[in-house]
Amino acid sequence: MATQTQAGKIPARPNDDIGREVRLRMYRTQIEIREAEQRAYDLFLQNLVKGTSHLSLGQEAVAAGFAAAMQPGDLTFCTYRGHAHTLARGASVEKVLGELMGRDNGLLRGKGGSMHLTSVEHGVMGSYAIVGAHIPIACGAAWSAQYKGRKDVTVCFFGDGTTNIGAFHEGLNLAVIWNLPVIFVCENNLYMEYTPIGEVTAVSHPAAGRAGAYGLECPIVDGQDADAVYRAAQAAIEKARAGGGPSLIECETYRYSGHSRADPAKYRPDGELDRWKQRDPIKLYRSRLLELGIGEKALDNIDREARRFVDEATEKCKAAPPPPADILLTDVYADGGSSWRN
Amino acid sequence: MATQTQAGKIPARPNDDIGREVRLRMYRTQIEIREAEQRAYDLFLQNLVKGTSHLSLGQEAVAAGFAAAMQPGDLTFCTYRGHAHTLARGASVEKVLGELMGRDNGLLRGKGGSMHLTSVEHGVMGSYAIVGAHIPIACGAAWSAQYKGRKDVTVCFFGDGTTNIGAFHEGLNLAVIWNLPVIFVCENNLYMEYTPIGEVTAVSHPAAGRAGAYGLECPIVDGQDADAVYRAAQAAIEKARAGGGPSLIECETYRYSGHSRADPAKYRPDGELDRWKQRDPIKLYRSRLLELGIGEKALDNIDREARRFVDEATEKCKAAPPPPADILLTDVYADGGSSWRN
Amino acid sequence: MAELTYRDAVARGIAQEMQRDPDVVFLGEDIAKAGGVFKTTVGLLEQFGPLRVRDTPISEQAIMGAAMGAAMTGLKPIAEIMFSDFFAVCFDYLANQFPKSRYMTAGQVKCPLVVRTANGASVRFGAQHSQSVENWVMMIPGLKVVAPSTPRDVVGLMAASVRDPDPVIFFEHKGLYASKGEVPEGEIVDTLGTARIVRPGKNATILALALMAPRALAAAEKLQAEHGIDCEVIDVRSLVPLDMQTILESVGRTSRVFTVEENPRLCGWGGEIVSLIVEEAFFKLDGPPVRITTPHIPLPAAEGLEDLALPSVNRIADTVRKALET
Amino acid sequence: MAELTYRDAVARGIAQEMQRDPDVVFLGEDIAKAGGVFKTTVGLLEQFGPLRVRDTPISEQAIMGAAMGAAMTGLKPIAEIMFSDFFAVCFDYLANQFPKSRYMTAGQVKCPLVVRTANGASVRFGAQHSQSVENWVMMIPGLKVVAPSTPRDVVGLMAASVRDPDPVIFFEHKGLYASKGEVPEGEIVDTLGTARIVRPGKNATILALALMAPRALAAAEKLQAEHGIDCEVIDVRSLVPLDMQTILESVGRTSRVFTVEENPRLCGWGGEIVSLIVEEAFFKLDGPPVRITTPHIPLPAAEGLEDLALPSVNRIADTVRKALET
Ligand SMILES: Cc1ncc(C[n+]2csc(CCOP(=O)(O)OP(=O)(O)O)c2C)c(N)n1
Ligand SMILES: Cc1ncc(C[n+]2csc(CCOP(=O)(O)OP(=O)(O)O)c2C)c(N)n1
Ligand SMILES: [Mg+2]
Ligand SMILES: [Mg+2]
Repeated sequence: MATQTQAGKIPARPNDDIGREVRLRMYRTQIEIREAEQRAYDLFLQNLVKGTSHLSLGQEAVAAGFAAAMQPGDLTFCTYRGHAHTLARGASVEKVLGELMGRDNGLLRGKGGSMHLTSVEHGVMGSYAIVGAHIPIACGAAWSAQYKGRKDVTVCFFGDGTTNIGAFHEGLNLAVIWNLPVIFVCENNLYMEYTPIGEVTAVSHPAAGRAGAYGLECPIVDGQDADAVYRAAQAAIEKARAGGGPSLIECETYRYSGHSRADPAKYRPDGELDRWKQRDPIKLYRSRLLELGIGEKALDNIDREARRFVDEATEKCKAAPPPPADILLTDVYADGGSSWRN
Repeated sequence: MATQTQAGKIPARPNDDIGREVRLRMYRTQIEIREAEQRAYDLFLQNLVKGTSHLSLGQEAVAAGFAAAMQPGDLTFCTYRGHAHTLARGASVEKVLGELMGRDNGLLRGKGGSMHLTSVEHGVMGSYAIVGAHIPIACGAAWSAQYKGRKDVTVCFFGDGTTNIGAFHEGLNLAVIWNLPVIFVCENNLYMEYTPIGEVTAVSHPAAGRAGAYGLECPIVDGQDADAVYRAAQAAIEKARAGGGPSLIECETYRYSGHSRADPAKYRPDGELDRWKQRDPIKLYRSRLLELGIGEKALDNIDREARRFVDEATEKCKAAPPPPADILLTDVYADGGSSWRN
Repeated sequence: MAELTYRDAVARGIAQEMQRDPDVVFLGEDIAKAGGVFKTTVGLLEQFGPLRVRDTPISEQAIMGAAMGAAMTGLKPIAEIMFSDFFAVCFDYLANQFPKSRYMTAGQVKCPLVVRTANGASVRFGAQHSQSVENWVMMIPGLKVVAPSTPRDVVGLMAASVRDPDPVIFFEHKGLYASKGEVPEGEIVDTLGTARIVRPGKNATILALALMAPRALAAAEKLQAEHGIDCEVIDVRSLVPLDMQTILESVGRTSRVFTVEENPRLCGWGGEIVSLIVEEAFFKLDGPPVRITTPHIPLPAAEGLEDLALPSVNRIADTVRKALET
Repeated sequence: MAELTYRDAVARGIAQEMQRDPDVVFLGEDIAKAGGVFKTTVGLLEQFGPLRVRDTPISEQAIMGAAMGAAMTGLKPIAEIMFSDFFAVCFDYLANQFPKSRYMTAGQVKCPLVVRTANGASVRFGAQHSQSVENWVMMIPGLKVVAPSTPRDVVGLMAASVRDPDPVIFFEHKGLYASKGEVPEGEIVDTLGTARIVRPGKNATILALALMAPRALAAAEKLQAEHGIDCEVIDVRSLVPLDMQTILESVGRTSRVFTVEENPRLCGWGGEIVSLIVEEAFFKLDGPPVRITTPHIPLPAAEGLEDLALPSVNRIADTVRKALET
């Protein structure tokens, strides 16, 4: 589990406030996400993933940094761009890919699909496909912990574009007035779907520029640097756990692929992608670890294992059957069925 | 019409930047609103006003100050608490009271009721009863003026409680990014319905505390002082008319009666109402005018006329028939009827 | 047995459940200190304290979202939406979130909550505060929908709703708040999905809900007294689950059916039930089912117009009589 | 006559109207520079410029509100809501504002606008991006509702919608975007409120909409070929106004009726039309009307499950055949 830092204290990097174990874990998480997302893309090209999917390639450090700072029992709420967060909390690659492929071994047995990954046993309380909807829902989960005196903390991830929808505003206000143990994390990847966020937002930082409206401060964090994310996450989580209320954090990051599988991302200015790739979170983190004296071999091992893991998961998914027809009508109501009459 | 001041220049008061004519007009408007609202209340006690109604007793200066600064053609959007704004723009007392009483001579022939007063010929584009809904609608009206190159400006009034709903956030952001000629006026009367605004809002000034989230500044104006309101209105209207974009203004004010006719307003702390009544906008303005050398007789005349006017309107309304049955099915569609099939 | 108003029955029903289960929490606008704008929740704050009875900002999406998040994680929230018309500002939760979370997650996520709201017309509040919107939620798979017409049903169906493991939309009728009825002492727990025959009869079946239930009953009495027509009146009470058995049995006995709806004409529960009846009992019918509804209009505010818009006792009786005569 | 995809027909229809009338403006998320997430609006920004074709933030309430305010003050806005499921985050405008403003103001306020949206399933987008929500708006008095099934109808009904003085909800079907059809050159203007008999027949009437129209037609061909059953297929096209005349005449000829709906079972347009038919043509029917719908479930994502959920050609044909046989 994560080494504890003192709440609020975010030291400069690199140094030893984080510790080898947590760093290796964050490295591993990032590699696993990268491999799994890349595989999801390949499977889509092979027409084995239908429907839509939204990848987090390039945004791995945010998921990894937060997951490392969270404790078991802490809750994650994320968006349709939620594969990374679901994996980071410990859901299996097989179940994630199985869901994307619409197989019976999927997390949701094919009923939810790529946009709705959920793994309650890992604290992943759902991926929400209506922009902003989960922000108030996350408040409710945090309210529940507060009311019951549980110590768990809720972390809610969303994009820059989400800050312009009404539910964002309502949720943040409620979280503050009720002093809820919830952390709102804006992954600012510069674009809503295809439109640059700056063209449709009244302030230059979509989250940080709004923090004052809720009496909050909002650190702007280097979302390409898992350590920076981890430190910000730690501070906010400690604060929330101690009853200090909600936080808003803006992570600056970038998605490498298009918004969704249908999007070739031609709207991006020349060179932008390359510039961001120079600060690739995994490349960056690998050098950091080497710098800190973690051997190349240990890292290569992690890389290899992750690839093997994803390969094995892929094969299992390819062999897995589609969901049986009879689940079409199950789980609409708590009695297990869909009957609405006698 | 209103004397023009230079955009942005808001001189200290009292002085002669406003001028006798405009001041008398603002006095008259306040008196008329006071008399009409008081009458509405009396008629409700006589069971001649059914349904609900939301009075602006105590808030007259906001309506009067803005109306004086607006030009013909400028548009007003207001809430269910809209009698004052509708009257201030020139709609007749008879038609307003007629509507409250559900008579055929009402502004809306009884079809809308107290919460939906509208007088398009006076630029009153509607009173909206779903909190916040009209904020984006006002943006659309301003967009229309901008697109057509018209010089009219849209003014949108709402309460403190309205700042916590999603539509507020979406509308303000849109207005700013599209640089729309629209002015958002928060009448902060300290309460949503019965709940003090401070208990449910993350910042101490519900509008001004949010302005930064849209890159706006937000003057906090003494809403009991028609001159102060007028000056703030002038500045914002000039700015919008000159293409300078939207403004947000917070007017501090107080409603004397309950939220609506059903509310005895027992939740207010002892003495609060009395304290506010000491700064009654009409009392205040009367002394101002006397101080500025406007004779008591002129003011008494206005008072008397307003009362007579409201008396006459009341009699006309009492004598007016209810709406005829056949309008039940008219004006659902533009063809005049309600037919949805052949 | 004490007489209680429908209004007071709401507070009684909520109190009964909050007393029973500490995980029941209650949130909404002006529900705590003020006791609700319709005075339906007076005393709950005093009895259960500010941690369980919470005033909210005017943020219907936040209310619904918070209720859902709490329901997912172990609480049993009751959320008030002041007027059912305001479902429109938080409809995403009603249409896309509450009802779909269990299915989408293959049963991982539960959503046991109650949304209670003041529905319906007759109080001259105009087009945006008077609607009957049962069909807005009946049409969404995954929700349950109830609409009591008596104080006793308010208490019993509230209990059933709070104890139900699914999201339940609980429609109170503004026009019934002042009405009174006998309510037994002690715990009352009703059953969702059960209609009630409020008047047995043999010439026709009249199906009604909420404020329309007493009107249908009055129309039936009038038809009996003035024309010797003997109608069976069924208070549907629960739209989802729907008690089709009681309805089909009644239609089997009477061979004619009328629905009395307050909501406007298109896509209402009346159309749904009529379609079910004709699909399943076509050859038992002696004549066309007839729907009595508010016309295809927004509701007017003026009392004369509003009265004209809603199905009245006279309109119900006349419609039934004419249909049976031809 | 050129072949056009349904997708391209959308841009063509919008362009035709924007060319004709400078007061037509168009707003929505990613509609301008990106040409729409379904590529339905490619080229419009280039042709009409950034003042008339405007990208918006993710603010559906602002989109709808802005459209309404513009419509009230002289413009003729077309607003895109990317997926019809998102109606739920701006439903207040659809349910309480657009449709009620004219009535509430005794005719003072007008609201001539078009909301176009991608509706329906078959593309494996799951429960929150695949719904058919025609009933969400059909039930609201004051709206008009259309749902074209062919490229030609897209252009013609788009023109009719933009020229209509009332708020029109225009449902495009995601599953039809790639489909092709002949579209004549030059201006095309259709008429709202007109159904189309796409296949005459004498044994039964099948009513369908959007993606279900070609499926119903294929089912009819199959029934003819395999069982000699001759069905009349009607593409309803416009739910409000509703062409009951064409429907009732057809039922008068065939004496049996089936509806094929993509939306889930309760309170759909099928129930409404069935209720109208039984009320007005009860004695012309030889047997019960039957509704063929998606079941009472949120839509699953996996392709096999989604295919199973929607009415298929086989399910339509089997249902019709069995019903006619008994
Ligand atoms: C209410 C709503 N409006 C629109 C959409 C369509 N949509 C899906 S993702 C998206 C962009 C979201 O941008 P952002 O919040 O920045 O997240 P990102 O995709 O960049 O992670 C949009 C517009 C939606 N799903 N829900
Ligand atoms: C969306 C919505 N929620 C709740 C209400 C009920 N309601 C009507 S007025 C009101 C209080 C509004 O407070 P504020 O904005 O401060 O305006 P004021 O009444 O003080 O002028 C509430 C909660 C409503 N009409 N619409
Ligand atoms: Mg983004
Ligand atoms: Mg207020």
